[in-house]
Amino acid sequence: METLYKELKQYFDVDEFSVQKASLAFLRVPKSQLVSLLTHMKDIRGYTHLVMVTCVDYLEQDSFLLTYLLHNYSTHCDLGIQVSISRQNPVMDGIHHLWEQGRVYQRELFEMFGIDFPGSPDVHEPMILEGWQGPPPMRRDFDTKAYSEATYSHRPRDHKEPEEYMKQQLYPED
Amino acid sequence: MNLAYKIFWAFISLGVVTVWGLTLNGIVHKIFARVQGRLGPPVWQPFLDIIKNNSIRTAISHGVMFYLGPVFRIAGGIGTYMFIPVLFGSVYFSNFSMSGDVLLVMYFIFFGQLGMALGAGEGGHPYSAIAVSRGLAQMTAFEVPFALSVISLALQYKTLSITEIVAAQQGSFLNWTLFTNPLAVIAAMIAMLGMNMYNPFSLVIAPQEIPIGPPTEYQASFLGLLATNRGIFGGAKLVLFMNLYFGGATNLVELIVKTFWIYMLSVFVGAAYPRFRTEDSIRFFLKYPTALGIISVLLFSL
Amino acid sequence: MVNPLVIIAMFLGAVFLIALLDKIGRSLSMTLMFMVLTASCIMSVWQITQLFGNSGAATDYITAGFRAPLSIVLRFGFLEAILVLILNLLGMLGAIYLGKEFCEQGAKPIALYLTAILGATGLILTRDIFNTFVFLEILSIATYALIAIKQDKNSLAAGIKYMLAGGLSSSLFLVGVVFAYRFTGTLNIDVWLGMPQVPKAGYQVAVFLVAMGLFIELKPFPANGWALDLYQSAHSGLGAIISSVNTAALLYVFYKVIPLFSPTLLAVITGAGLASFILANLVALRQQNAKRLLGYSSTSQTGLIIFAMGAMLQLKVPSELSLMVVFGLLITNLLAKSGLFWLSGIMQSQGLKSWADLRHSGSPAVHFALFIIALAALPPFPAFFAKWQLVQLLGATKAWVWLAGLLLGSLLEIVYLFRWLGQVFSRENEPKPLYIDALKLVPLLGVSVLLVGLSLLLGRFHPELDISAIYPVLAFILIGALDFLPARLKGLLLIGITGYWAWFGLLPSLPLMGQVFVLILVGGSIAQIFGFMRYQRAAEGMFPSLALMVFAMGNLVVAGTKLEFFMAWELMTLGSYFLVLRGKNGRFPALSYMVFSSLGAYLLLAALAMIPNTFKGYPLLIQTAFIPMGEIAGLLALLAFLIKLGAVGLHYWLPGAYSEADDESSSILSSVLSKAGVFGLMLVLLMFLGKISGNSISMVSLGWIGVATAFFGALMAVFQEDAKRLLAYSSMSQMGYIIAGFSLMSHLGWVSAVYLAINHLLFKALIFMAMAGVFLRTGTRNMYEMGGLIKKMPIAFISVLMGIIAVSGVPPLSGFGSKWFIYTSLIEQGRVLQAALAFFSSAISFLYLYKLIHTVFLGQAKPQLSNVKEAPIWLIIPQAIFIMAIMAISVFPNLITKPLSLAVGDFIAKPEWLSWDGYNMVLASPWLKGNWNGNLVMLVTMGVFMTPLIWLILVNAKAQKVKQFNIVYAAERPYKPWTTHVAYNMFAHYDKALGFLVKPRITGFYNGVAEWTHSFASTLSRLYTGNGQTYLLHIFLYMIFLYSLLGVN
Amino acid sequence: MSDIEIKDNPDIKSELQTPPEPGYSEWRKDENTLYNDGLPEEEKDWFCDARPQKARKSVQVIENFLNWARSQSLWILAFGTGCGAIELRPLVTSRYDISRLGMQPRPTPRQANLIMIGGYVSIKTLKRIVRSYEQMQGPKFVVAVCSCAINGGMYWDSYNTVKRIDEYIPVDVYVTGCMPRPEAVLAGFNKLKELIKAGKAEGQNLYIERFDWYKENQKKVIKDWNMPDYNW
Repeated sequence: METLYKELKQYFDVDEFSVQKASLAFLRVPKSQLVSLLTHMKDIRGYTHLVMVTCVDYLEQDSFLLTYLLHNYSTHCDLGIQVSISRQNPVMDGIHHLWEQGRVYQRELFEMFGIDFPGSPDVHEPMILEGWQGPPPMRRDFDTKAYSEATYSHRPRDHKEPEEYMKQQLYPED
Repeated sequence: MNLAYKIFWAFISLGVVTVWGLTLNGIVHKIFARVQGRLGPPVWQPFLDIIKNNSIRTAISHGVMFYLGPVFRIAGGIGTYMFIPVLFGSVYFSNFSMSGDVLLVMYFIFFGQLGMALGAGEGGHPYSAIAVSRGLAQMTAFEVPFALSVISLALQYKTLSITEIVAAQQGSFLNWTLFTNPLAVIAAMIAMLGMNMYNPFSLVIAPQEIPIGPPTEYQASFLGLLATNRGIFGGAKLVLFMNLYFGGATNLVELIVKTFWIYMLSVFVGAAYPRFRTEDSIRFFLKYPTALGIISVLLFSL
Repeated sequence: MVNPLVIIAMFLGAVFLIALLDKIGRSLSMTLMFMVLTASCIMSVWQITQLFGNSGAATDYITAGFRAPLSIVLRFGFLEAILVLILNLLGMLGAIYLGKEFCEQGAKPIALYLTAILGATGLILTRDIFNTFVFLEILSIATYALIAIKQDKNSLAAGIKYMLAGGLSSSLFLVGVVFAYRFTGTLNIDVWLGMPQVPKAGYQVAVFLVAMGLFIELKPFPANGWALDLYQSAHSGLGAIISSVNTAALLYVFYKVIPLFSPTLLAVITGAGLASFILANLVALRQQNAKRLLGYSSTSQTGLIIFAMGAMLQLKVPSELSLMVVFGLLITNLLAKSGLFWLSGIMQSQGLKSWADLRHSGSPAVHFALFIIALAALPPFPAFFAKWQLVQLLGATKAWVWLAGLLLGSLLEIVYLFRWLGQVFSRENEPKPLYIDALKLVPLLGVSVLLVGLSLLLGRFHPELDISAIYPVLAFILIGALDFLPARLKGLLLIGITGYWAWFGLLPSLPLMGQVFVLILVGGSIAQIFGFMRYQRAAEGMFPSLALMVFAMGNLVVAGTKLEFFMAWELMTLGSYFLVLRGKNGRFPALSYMVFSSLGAYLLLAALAMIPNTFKGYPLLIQTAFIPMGEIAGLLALLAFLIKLGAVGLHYWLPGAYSEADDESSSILSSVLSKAGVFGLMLVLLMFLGKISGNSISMVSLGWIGVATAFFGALMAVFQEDAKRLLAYSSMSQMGYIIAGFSLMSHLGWVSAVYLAINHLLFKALIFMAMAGVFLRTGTRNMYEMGGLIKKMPIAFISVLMGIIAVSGVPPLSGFGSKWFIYTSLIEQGRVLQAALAFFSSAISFLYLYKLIHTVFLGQAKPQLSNVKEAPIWLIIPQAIFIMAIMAISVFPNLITKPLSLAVGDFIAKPEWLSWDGYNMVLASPWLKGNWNGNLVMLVTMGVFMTPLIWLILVNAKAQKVKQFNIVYAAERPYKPWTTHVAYNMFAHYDKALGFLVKPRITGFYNGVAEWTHSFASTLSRLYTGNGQTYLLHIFLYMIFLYSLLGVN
Repeated sequence: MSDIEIKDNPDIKSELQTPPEPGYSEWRKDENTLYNDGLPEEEKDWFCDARPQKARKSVQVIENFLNWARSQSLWILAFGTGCGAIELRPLVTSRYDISRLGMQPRPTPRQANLIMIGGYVSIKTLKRIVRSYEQMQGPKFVVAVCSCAINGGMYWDSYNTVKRIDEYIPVDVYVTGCMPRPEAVLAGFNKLKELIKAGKAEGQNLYIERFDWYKENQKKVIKDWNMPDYNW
């Protein structure tokens, strides 16, 4: 993985390389180089499997960190390629032309985080949240508790304390 | 015997076969349960189910044909039964078997299936149509060995009349077709596995993929009729097989014993085997049982 | 009595006069031309009447006052007079056609034209061989010169080629004449004929040269390249004259000299004629240019006539008979061919496709059809009778090879002629408006009237035909003349006359079996004619064809003589062909239908040629017992009818023809027309009754063919998506059971076959009529595009439901009777495996029937069909009739089983063991016992149906009516109706299991045959390079080839 | 088994806060017809627009008998929404064997009498539950399993999970636990049987009675209502 990083370094502006274990490493790449790096990894380095695309909301740094996890079947290595994009303008290039299944992740990311992937098929269609009208729910600035309380009615608590009640039910003679 | 008596006794005999057929269904479920190490439902569970289904307060109908589908189905069942003499030598339990021979019975079996298929079709549910297409396809295949076996019987006894076929088997149990024409019986019994739609030929009703098959949309009293028909039609088929291959019956006890054991064959096979795909079951029926049937026909035609 | 010299002199005088008169005025010279032609016509007519009055009158005229060998003798006998009359009539019509050109170009072409006619007339009149040469030259030179009428490069080049070839053949002729004179010392043909054969080889060569000179002029294949170019590029008016007048004159000359030929030469020439007939027809298959096609057709027809002449001379057929044959062929060819050439002049372009422009042109289209049918030697035209006679003669003399060649060539001819006809009349090609000069229609009308008139006369006075034989044609003409009327009126009229004729004309004269078939063929048609009345407007072309077909089918049953039967058969084919052609995509199906039907017809023709003649006035049904039929003849006839029935292997045409016709036509074709095949099959088997038993190898094989047809038909129907194709294959399957039933040759088997036939008529017509309404309302035939129509078209649904219950054989409807009959009869005769296969097929029929009713009427309704409504009343009337009929024979099966048993009993005695006990039909054969009580079954079924229904209504009266999408869909909602409707490829699993059985092998085979034939034809057509020298080389090589065949040393 | 807590219908009824609104809402055409506003215009033809009506009971004696029969032949539509669905599988095995109670799983709502909701109910699932419930023929019963179905359970603050099903469909029996043992579910079924035999399990009629209220609640959370107002 180290050697891979060094070789990649010659062509791409990759940094923040971290090795988790012998077969898993992460590195970071600027937004503009992501697609070319992924293409490179897929076509030349043998990382042919897109395992997943995830997103972490770094509200404090005002950025989303996208992670593209790739797998190499010949060496059984995983490489996570991370890219940080701005929260203010969350637009990213799609990778559905490289991996067909990429569009599903992209739809999910759009629905949950509001990250747009222009050109990705059906990216604006609702996927999991049918008829969702609120803000993207996975963003950290979305308060689910408040939303839930405002939207769904709460069952009033039964005034019996469970512990006491069960004791009464089970061992009434005590 | 005048017509009124005839009808009266036909109703009695219908009652007998309904009760017995449904009880058999109950027994079968019990047996399946025991094979799987369960206690199983009570034997009278089919009756309860029928009462329950008829007591449903609401019902939906997709149209006239949908409404008539179960009626066709049960009319097919009752009609099939009506054209079979039930007890040999009994004037009371001969139903309307004088209206035709075994060919009539074989074709009247289709009456209910066709009507049901049409009713299910009007339901508009794709699963119904898929199941019907599977069922019909499988039916074409298992009818071949069955037809061959009936033809072999016709050659053997020189008659198509069920009463006469039964008559020819009287005397000793060695006169049963089972012993005089074993190949035809084997072919027909394999065909019966397909008719009863237990495993391995249960793709028609495949409860997981295409829920319940053709009656997917049927509920309430429609389903009640269909469930009743399971008893009648199943009973009718068993009586037919008993008459053709196992020497018929001269009293109700014999009838009950024989039909029970005939039924057990498909039950045991059904409990033990996994399921064929449609094309596989077609190929299966057109291979071994058909070959057996052809051999038996050739043996008797030479 | 007219002295023929007068005619010649008149022509000559006119020719010179015209040069002068033309200076005065064009119209004057034109008038003179017509006057001359008219005068010669009148003279011929005069001569004919004179000869009628005085048959022994001398007909030879000596020109210079000397006796025969010394002077030229002209003969103006009966034959000559007729020919002269026809030639001059054609000449006149041709002149009318060329009128415009004559007007523009003046005296020269007029004079030349008259000269050509003069040459032709002279050729006919003269009995002197040298004089023949003179007239030949007159004719040829006038023709060369006339070619210049159309002044374009191709035309002139073709003229040169013509001149070269003509010169060559003339010189051959002349050399031959010279030699012959050297050996015989005379030039008079009659004297030659009177002389004993001159044994010298030199004489043989001389005769050969004379023969070759004439033969080459007649453009035999392959020495006809020059003529083809000429036909293709010359003015059509001229082409017409060359192909008719010239050919006729030359043929007559040939006829005159043919008795001179030695037997070998005769054989060679006959063979060459036949080869020319076959090969020219073969090459014509590839032609796309109409005029060139006509050229080939000319070559082939000439070849045929030469073949007929030679063959009959060889077979020592009495000269009157052979004259009749040759004359029939010749006259048809003359009229039709010249008509077609004239038509080709009307067309803007000669591509066969562009002839579609004719379709809406009114009368020219009718003329065109007439000419094509006449050329194809179909009834009622003279060529049909001629060919019939020829085949009878060949058959009687056992000239099998020639017979086979003749039929092969005729079949090839059918292919291209009807392909052409199809191009014109099918609705596939869009016609462009056509400008037609009214004057040019006159000659067309003339030849058409002549053709039809002659045909009717022939048909009326033919010794082997009853007057009723031409009823179909008369009906065709009657309805055709009224074709402008609205469809309803015509339908009523047709029903009226057909019904009247059937009731008063057909039924009384027939035995019971015949009446049954009249009921099927005519009665079934009448019931369905109501369906045809749905058209708002005239529905041009439909009713005449229908009338033709229905009347021909009726005639089929009453036919007494072989010829009557065959004529009815051909007329029926023709009528049905037009019905198929009328369909939207009917072109190819109609062609394949016609080709296969013709193949069948020719096999039948050959078979009929092998049996002795039958008696007029008694239906064949009665006569069959006395007709000795050989095995080969039987086999051929059987094949013919199996083709009509669409037996497996011969069913290539069937799905297309039954499905591509208009919907009502499809109904009548598949439900009624197929029964004509059944009738034929029965007739053939009747002739073998008592000679071949049911368990002979042949009949068992026939039985296997039957059940195989049933099986494959059913299996193929399962995989169809087009409802009409499905029904077509279903028909095929049902025909299979009928074949199997007949093959049993037993009482029960035949009863079952006829029962099946009646039942098939009822339910197939019922389903087809109901589906016709569906197609009409939905505008599609693909079943997967429909769905849920039960709510929109309940009547159609009920009809189809009744129909499919009847097809599938589910009790209590009459279909079960047919199944019961077929199985019992098969098992009773020990055909057990056949019974099993039949059972399998009948089980398979459930698959396609369910597909039909489910995908169309059940399942999900499509939004695009939301405004579909019930079919028009006209389509419902037949349905009602058929439903009532089905119900009647289902409730009271004795209505049909007893009469059928009686009818069959006329031929095969009813066995003791078949009896009726009330409604119970009891079978107590020593081999099989069984019974069927249709009435009781119906009652019981009603009972067991009503009881649960009443219960259901009691418990569940208020079921909520829901709509199509209120279905349980695994907690989802269905997306769209068309994604929820199970229809397309419904039996995919069946395809996986048994689909390998129905790969299109048969279709592939026939397509292969067609392709092979066509590529062979195009290889052959490379002979024609367009180069005059090559053509001359061809002529030489051809001549040398024939000479070497001759074996003269 | 009676020692495990069971909540039955009357208790819950007492907790219903808002009574049904009187009068017609805008989506309801009249007493017998519904507007089906959620459907596009061209699809309205494809769905039935009848308003469900209250089902009538028979004579009491017969009704008692029929209720007994119904209780003896409960066919289950197992709606496996969450982890609780796992609990149905052991029920049909030899250890618990509900078939001896006359119960059997049924794959189509049309033929089932009892819908078993096995866990948390997200909005997306709620839509399917409502549809399946309405497709069942009455009398029909609802058993909700797991605390998630009762009060949201661990999804109490989820943005997409309803916390009380009884606002959307009438529940006859709740079985608490996370997840409840099969014994508990069996006890729930037994309780349901008692209720049926006592004639108290009239959830179907309750649903019809308060149809407007239930519909309002459903439509409040299900935003893309692309189905008819009542799924017949």
